[in-house]
Amino acid sequence: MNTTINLAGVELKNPVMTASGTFGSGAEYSEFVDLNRLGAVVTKGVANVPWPGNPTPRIAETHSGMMNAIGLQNPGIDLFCERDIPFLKQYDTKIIVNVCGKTTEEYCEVVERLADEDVDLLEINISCPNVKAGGIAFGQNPQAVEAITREVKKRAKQPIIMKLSPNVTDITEMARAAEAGGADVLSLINTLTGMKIDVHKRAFALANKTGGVSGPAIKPIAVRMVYQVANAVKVPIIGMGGIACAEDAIEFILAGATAVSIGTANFFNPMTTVEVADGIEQYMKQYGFETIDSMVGLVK
Amino acid sequence: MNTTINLAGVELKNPVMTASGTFGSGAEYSEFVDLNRLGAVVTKGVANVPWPGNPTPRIAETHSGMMNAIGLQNPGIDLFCERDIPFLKQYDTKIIVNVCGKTTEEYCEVVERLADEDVDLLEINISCPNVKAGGIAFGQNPQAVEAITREVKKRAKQPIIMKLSPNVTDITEMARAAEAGGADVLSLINTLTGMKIDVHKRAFALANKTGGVSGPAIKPIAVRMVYQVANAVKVPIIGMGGIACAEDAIEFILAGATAVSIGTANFFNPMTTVEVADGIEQYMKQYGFETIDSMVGLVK
Amino acid sequence: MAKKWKEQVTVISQECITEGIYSMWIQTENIALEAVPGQFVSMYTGDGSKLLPRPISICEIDKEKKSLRLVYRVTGEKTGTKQFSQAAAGDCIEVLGPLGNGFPLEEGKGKKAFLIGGGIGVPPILELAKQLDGEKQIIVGYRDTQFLYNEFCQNGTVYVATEDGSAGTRGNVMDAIRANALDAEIIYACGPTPMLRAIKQYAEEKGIVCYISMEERMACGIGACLACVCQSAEKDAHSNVHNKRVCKDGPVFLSTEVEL
Amino acid sequence: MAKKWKEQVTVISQECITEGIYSMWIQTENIALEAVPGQFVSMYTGDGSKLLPRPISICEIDKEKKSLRLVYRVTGEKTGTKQFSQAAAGDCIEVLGPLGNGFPLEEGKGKKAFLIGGGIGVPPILELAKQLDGEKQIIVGYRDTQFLYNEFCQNGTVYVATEDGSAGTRGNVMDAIRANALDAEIIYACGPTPMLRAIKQYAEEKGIVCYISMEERMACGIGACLACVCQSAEKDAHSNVHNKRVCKDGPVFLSTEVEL
Ligand SMILES: Cc1cc2nc3c(=O)[nH]c(=O)nc-3n(C[C@H](O)[C@H](O)[C@H](O)COP(=O)(O)OP(=O)(O)OC[C@H]3O[C@@H](n4cnc5c(N)ncnc54)[C@H](O)[C@@H]3O)c2cc1C
Ligand SMILES: Cc1cc2nc3c(=O)[nH]c(=O)nc-3n(C[C@H](O)[C@H](O)[C@H](O)COP(=O)(O)OP(=O)(O)OC[C@H]3O[C@@H](n4cnc5c(N)ncnc54)[C@H](O)[C@@H]3O)c2cc1C
Ligand SMILES: Cc1cc2nc3c(=O)[nH]c(=O)nc-3n(C[C@H](O)[C@H](O)[C@H](O)COP(=O)(O)O)c2cc1C
Ligand SMILES: Cc1cc2nc3c(=O)[nH]c(=O)nc-3n(C[C@H](O)[C@H](O)[C@H](O)COP(=O)(O)O)c2cc1C
Ligand code: FES
Ligand code: FES
Repeated sequence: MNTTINLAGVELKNPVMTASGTFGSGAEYSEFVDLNRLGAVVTKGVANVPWPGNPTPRIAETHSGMMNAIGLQNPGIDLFCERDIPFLKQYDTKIIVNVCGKTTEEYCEVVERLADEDVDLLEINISCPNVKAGGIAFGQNPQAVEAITREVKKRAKQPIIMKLSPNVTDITEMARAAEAGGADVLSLINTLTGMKIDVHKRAFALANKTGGVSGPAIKPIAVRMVYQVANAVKVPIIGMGGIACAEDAIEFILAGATAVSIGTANFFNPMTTVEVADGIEQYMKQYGFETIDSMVGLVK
Repeated sequence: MNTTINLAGVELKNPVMTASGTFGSGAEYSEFVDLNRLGAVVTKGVANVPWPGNPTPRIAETHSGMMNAIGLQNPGIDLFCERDIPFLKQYDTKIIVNVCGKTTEEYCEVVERLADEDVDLLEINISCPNVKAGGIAFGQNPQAVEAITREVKKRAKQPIIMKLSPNVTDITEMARAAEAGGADVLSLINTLTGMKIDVHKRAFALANKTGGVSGPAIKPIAVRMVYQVANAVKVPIIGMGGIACAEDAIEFILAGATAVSIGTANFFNPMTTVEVADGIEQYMKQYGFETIDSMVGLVK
Repeated sequence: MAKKWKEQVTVISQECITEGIYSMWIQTENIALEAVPGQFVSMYTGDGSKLLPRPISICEIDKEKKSLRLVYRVTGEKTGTKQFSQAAAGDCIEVLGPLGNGFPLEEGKGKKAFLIGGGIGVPPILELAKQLDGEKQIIVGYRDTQFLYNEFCQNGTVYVATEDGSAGTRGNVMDAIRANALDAEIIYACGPTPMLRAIKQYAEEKGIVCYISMEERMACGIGACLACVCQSAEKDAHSNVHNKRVCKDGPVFLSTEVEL
Repeated sequence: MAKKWKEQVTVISQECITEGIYSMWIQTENIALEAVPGQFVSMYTGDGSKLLPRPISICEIDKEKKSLRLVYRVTGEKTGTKQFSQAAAGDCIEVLGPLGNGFPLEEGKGKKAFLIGGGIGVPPILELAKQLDGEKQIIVGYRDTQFLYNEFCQNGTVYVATEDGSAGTRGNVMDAIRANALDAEIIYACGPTPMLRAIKQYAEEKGIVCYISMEERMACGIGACLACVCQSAEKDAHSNVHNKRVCKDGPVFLSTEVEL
C-alpha cells in the first residue's frame, strides 16, 4: 500500500494537508501533532506587507460550523520568510505557502519574493476582494481568475495552486478559467459568505458584518463542487470544506480530490490531521486499495 | 402590539409561514399545530401535470441539516385545486401556492389555472432546471429571472413572490432582475446544491447524486443573502433557511425580511411554526416593539 | 385520523441483547396507548447536528404500563443509534409516534399464517405474533446470531434460518419454509428488500394474501415531505402518481400494491 | 513551550453556587499538574452542532488530586455552558489546556497588591489569591449576588462592591478602592472591559505595575487562527502588527502593553 500522491511533480507522503489560516505556520499545532506525518502544511495567507486584519469579534459559532472574518492578518512576506519557512524546514513535510493580495501586483510581489525560497507549492487565495474591481473577489469572475492565474504563473518558480471561491453560480467556469490561465492544481472550497445577527444586542456577531462559513456544515456543498470540478478539468484537486475525520476525507477523494485539507476541525480536535492520515490507511487496507490515485474520483 | 404584516396588499396575521415542500398542503401537520395560528401556509410546489419526482433515496442527513432531491413530486394542478385548496380554506390563514415548471409555458399554465382559485399569493420556484436552457436553473441567470417574472406577472391574478436560488454569485443581481420583471415579493433562500457520498458503499447517498441542502447549517448564508437583497430592492422579503426557533426568525427580520418561512425544522419539531409565532410576540413584548415593520431591517 | 404525539419519553431499561443489537423499553405518555403492531416511532438524537428522525419499529407494546419496546441495531460509530444505545434508565429521548398503518390483524384472524422477519426486520414481528389470532408459523432469518427467539416461542411455532447455518435451516427464510414444507393462507413479513421481493413472488405464485413492511429514508415521518416513497403498482390516490409514502400509507403494504 | 493536552476529563462534582453560576471540579490527567493561576481551559460541548471551545478560567488548582475547579456562568438556554451545567459527577467532558500565560507571581512577591475581580472575572482571582505571596487586598465586584466570598476571605483582606448595594460598597471595584482608601504597589485584575479600562487608567496615573486578564472570542485557543486578538500598544513581535493573541500571548497582559 502506498499513500503518496503527486501534485504537479511534487510528491507528498500522503494526501493530508492543513487548510490555510487554520494552522498558522504549524508551530502551535506541532505541540499536538507530528508535522512529519502530514503530506504538507499550508500556511496562513501571506501578503507583500503586514496586514492588521479586521477588528474583533472576528469569529462566531454557527450550527456545525463557524464564521470568520480574520481579515487576512499576516506578518508580511519578509518576516514570514525569515521565521516561518525555516521553522517548517525542520520537518519532513511539504511546504505550501498561501498567498493573498488586494491587487494583481501585490500577489505577484509575494510570488516573486518566494521564488528563491525553499517552498514546494504556492496556493493563491483568490477569494480576496479585488480593490480595482470594486471589491468583488477575484475568484468570482472567470476573466479575473484567468488573468490573475496567468500573471502569477508567469512569475512563479513553484507550481501554483489556485484556490477557488464557492460563492459563485458555476464553479466549473472558474475552474476552467484557472486551468486555462495555467494553474497546476486547484484547491476548493474557500469559505461561503455568511452573516449572523445577535438578536438581543441587535448587532452583527462579527465586527466585519459578514464572514466566511466553514466546518462540517458546508461539507455537502464542498463535495458537490469538488465533484463538478473534477469532471470539468484535468489538473489535480485539493478538496476541503468541513473535513473532520477520515471518512470525510475519503468522501472528497472519491468525489475527485487527489489531496485534502483540514481546517476548522483542527479547532475542535487538534489531532484531526494525523487521525485522518491514519484513517485513510485503514480504509485502504480494509477495502484493498493499493494507491490513493485508484480511489480518486471513483464514484461517478 | 400588532404582529400583522402586509405582503403586496395581503394582510397576514403574523409573519410566520411554512416553507414550500416541507409542510405538504398542511393536512399532515394540522395534527400538531393549529393552522389558524399561521400567517400563511405555503404549499408544496405544484406543476401543470402530476410529476413522479426522483427515485429514492431522496434525502440524506448532513451536519445540522439535510439534503433532498424529492424532484418536485406533485399531484398536478387539477387534483391540487380540487383537494388541497378546499382543505386549506377551512382555516383562517393565507394560502400561498408554490409553482414549479420546466418551461415558462408550464409555469404560466399553472398560474393561469390558479387565477380563479381562492388563493392569496403565488410563489414561483425558479430553482427548477430550465430545460430549454440546458438544465441550468431559471434562477441562476438574471435575464431568465426577469423574463419569467414578467411572463408570470402578466398572467397572475394574485400578487407574485419570486423565490430566489442561493446558488449564484450575486443574489442581488437576481433580486433586482425579479423586481424589474414585476415581482411583488421576493422569497429566499431555496436550497444550496450539495452532494454526499457513502464511503463504505462507494455510492452517492441520493439516487439523484446531488440534492438541496437545507436546515440550520445554511442559516448564516441565508441571513447574509436576505440582508444583501433587502439593501438592494424595495419589495418585501420572505426570509428562510434554517429557521428553528423564534430567535432565528427574528434574525431574518432584523436583517430585512418582512416574513419568514419554516422548512426543515418542521421535521425535527412539528410544533416549530407555532412556537416561532409565540416567540416573536414574546420578543416584541420584551423589547417593546409595537409592530413587525419596526423591526424589519433594523440591523444595518 | 389516528392520533400521534411528539413526546419526551423516559428510558425504562436498556440492554444489549446480542452483538450490536439493543433492546430498550421506553415510558410514553400516550404513544403506547394508541400503538398497534407494525407501526413505528421516530426517535430524535438530541444532538444538534443530527436532526432527522431514526424510524424504529415497535417490537412490543405494554398498554398497561404505557410502555414500548424497541429493538434496534447500532449501525456505526458516530450514528444516532449509537447514541441511543448509550442511554440509561431515566434518560429522556424525544419520540414521535405512533406512525404508519401497522399490520392488519382482522385479515389474519383464524387463518394459517406465516409471520416472517429477517434481520433487523424481526422485531415488529414479535408484537404481531402476540396479537394475531390465528395459526402462527413464525419464520425468522438471521445472518448469524439469533435474538428474540425465546419471546417468539411463546407466541407460535418458530422456524429459524441463519445464513451461516449456526441455527435452524442454513439459508434464508424461504429456505426455511421449503425445508420445513410449510404452507399458509396469509403472510406478514418485514425484512430486507431482497427477502421481501422473494416473499412477494412466492405469495403471488401461490395466490396468498401477503402484507410486507417496507423501509425508506424519512424526514417528516408523517406524510408531508414525500421523502419516503415506494413505487406503487397503480396510481396512488393521494400522490396522483405511482408513489406511496412508506411513513403514512405504509410501512405495511399488500404485496400486490407495490413494486419492489 | 509549556505543555498542553486535549483530555477527556471526568466531572468530580458540580454545584450551582448562585443563580446561573456553577462550580465544577474536574479530574484531569495532566492539565492540573501544569496549570498556573490566570490560565484557562477550552471546554468542548460534545454536541456536534456546537464546535467551538468555551474558554473558562481556572478558578482553583489541586495538584495533588490533579483536579481543577471551574466557575462559570450559564449565558442562555441553548448554550454550551447550559450543557456543562447539566453534567453530573462521573460525566466526561473534552477539555484542552492549560492555555495562556497566567498571572506573573514573582513580580508580586512581598508586595502590597490589589487582586481585582469583576463579575465572571472573579473566579481566576481565587487561585491567584491562594498562590500569590504578598499583602493581598482582594477587591471583588458583583452586579448583585456574591459568590466565592468565603474562599477569598481565607486568602487575604476582602473588599466587596455590588452594583445594587446589597453588599459592601455600592458601585464598582474602583468605588470600593476609593471608599476604603486602599493603595497598592501592584495590581492583578480580571473582569469586564469597562472595569479593566478604569483600572488601567488608575494604574497608569498612579504609576503602578498592573496586569489585566482579557477576553475575546476564540477558535483554536492556542495561537494559530488569529481570532482572538487585542490591540497592542507596540508592534507585536509575532504578528508584526499591533495585535496580540489573547489565547497565547495573554490572556494576562501588562496594562501598558494593550489598548482598551
Ligand atoms: C419503518 C422503519 C422501521 C424500522 N425499524 C427498525 C427497527 O425496529 N430496528 C432497527 O434497528 N432499525 C429499524 N429501521 C432502520 C433504522 O431506521 C435505521 O437503521 C436507522 O435510522 C439508522 O440510523 P443511525 O443513526 O444508526 O444511522 P445514521 O447513518 O447516523 O443515519 C443517518 C440518517 O439516515 C437514516 N437512515 C440510515 N439508515 C436507514 C435505514 N436503513 N432506513 C431508514 N433510514 C435510515 C437515519 O434515519 C438518519 O436520518 C427501520 C426503518 C424504517 C424505515
Ligand atoms: C480567557 C477567557 C476566560 C474566561 N473565563 C470564564 C470563566 O471563568 N467563567 C465564565 O463563566 N466565563 C468565562 N469566560 C467567558 C466564557 O468563555 C463565555 O461565557 C462562554 O464561552 C460562553 O459560551 P456559551 O456556550 O454559554 O455561549 P454561546 O452563545 O453558545 O457561545 C457561542 C460561541 O461564542 C463564544 N462566546 C460567547 N460569549 C463569549 C465570551 N464572553 N467570551 C469568549 N467567547 C464567548 C463561545 O465560546 C462559543 O464559541 C472566559 C472567556 C475567556 C476568553
Ligand atoms: C479562521 C480561518 C482563517 C482562514 N484563513 C484563510 C487564509 O488565510 N487563506 C485562505 O486561502 N483560506 C483561509 N481560510 C479558509 C480555509 O483554508 C478553508 O478553505 C475553509 O475554512 C474550508 O475548510 P474547513 O471547513 O475545513 O475549515 C480560513 C478559514 C478559517 C476558518
Ligand atoms: C424536503 C424538501 C422539499 C422542498 N420542496 C420545495 C418545493 O417544492 N418548492 C420550493 O420552492 N422549495 C422547496 N424546498 C425548499 C424550502 O422551501 C426552503 O426554501 C429551504 O428548505 C430552506 O429552508 P429551511 O432550511 O427552513 O428548510 C424544499 C425543501 C425541502 C427540505
Ligand atoms: S418521511 Fe415525509 S412523507 Fe414519509
Ligand atoms: S483563538 Fe486562535 S489565535 Fe487565539
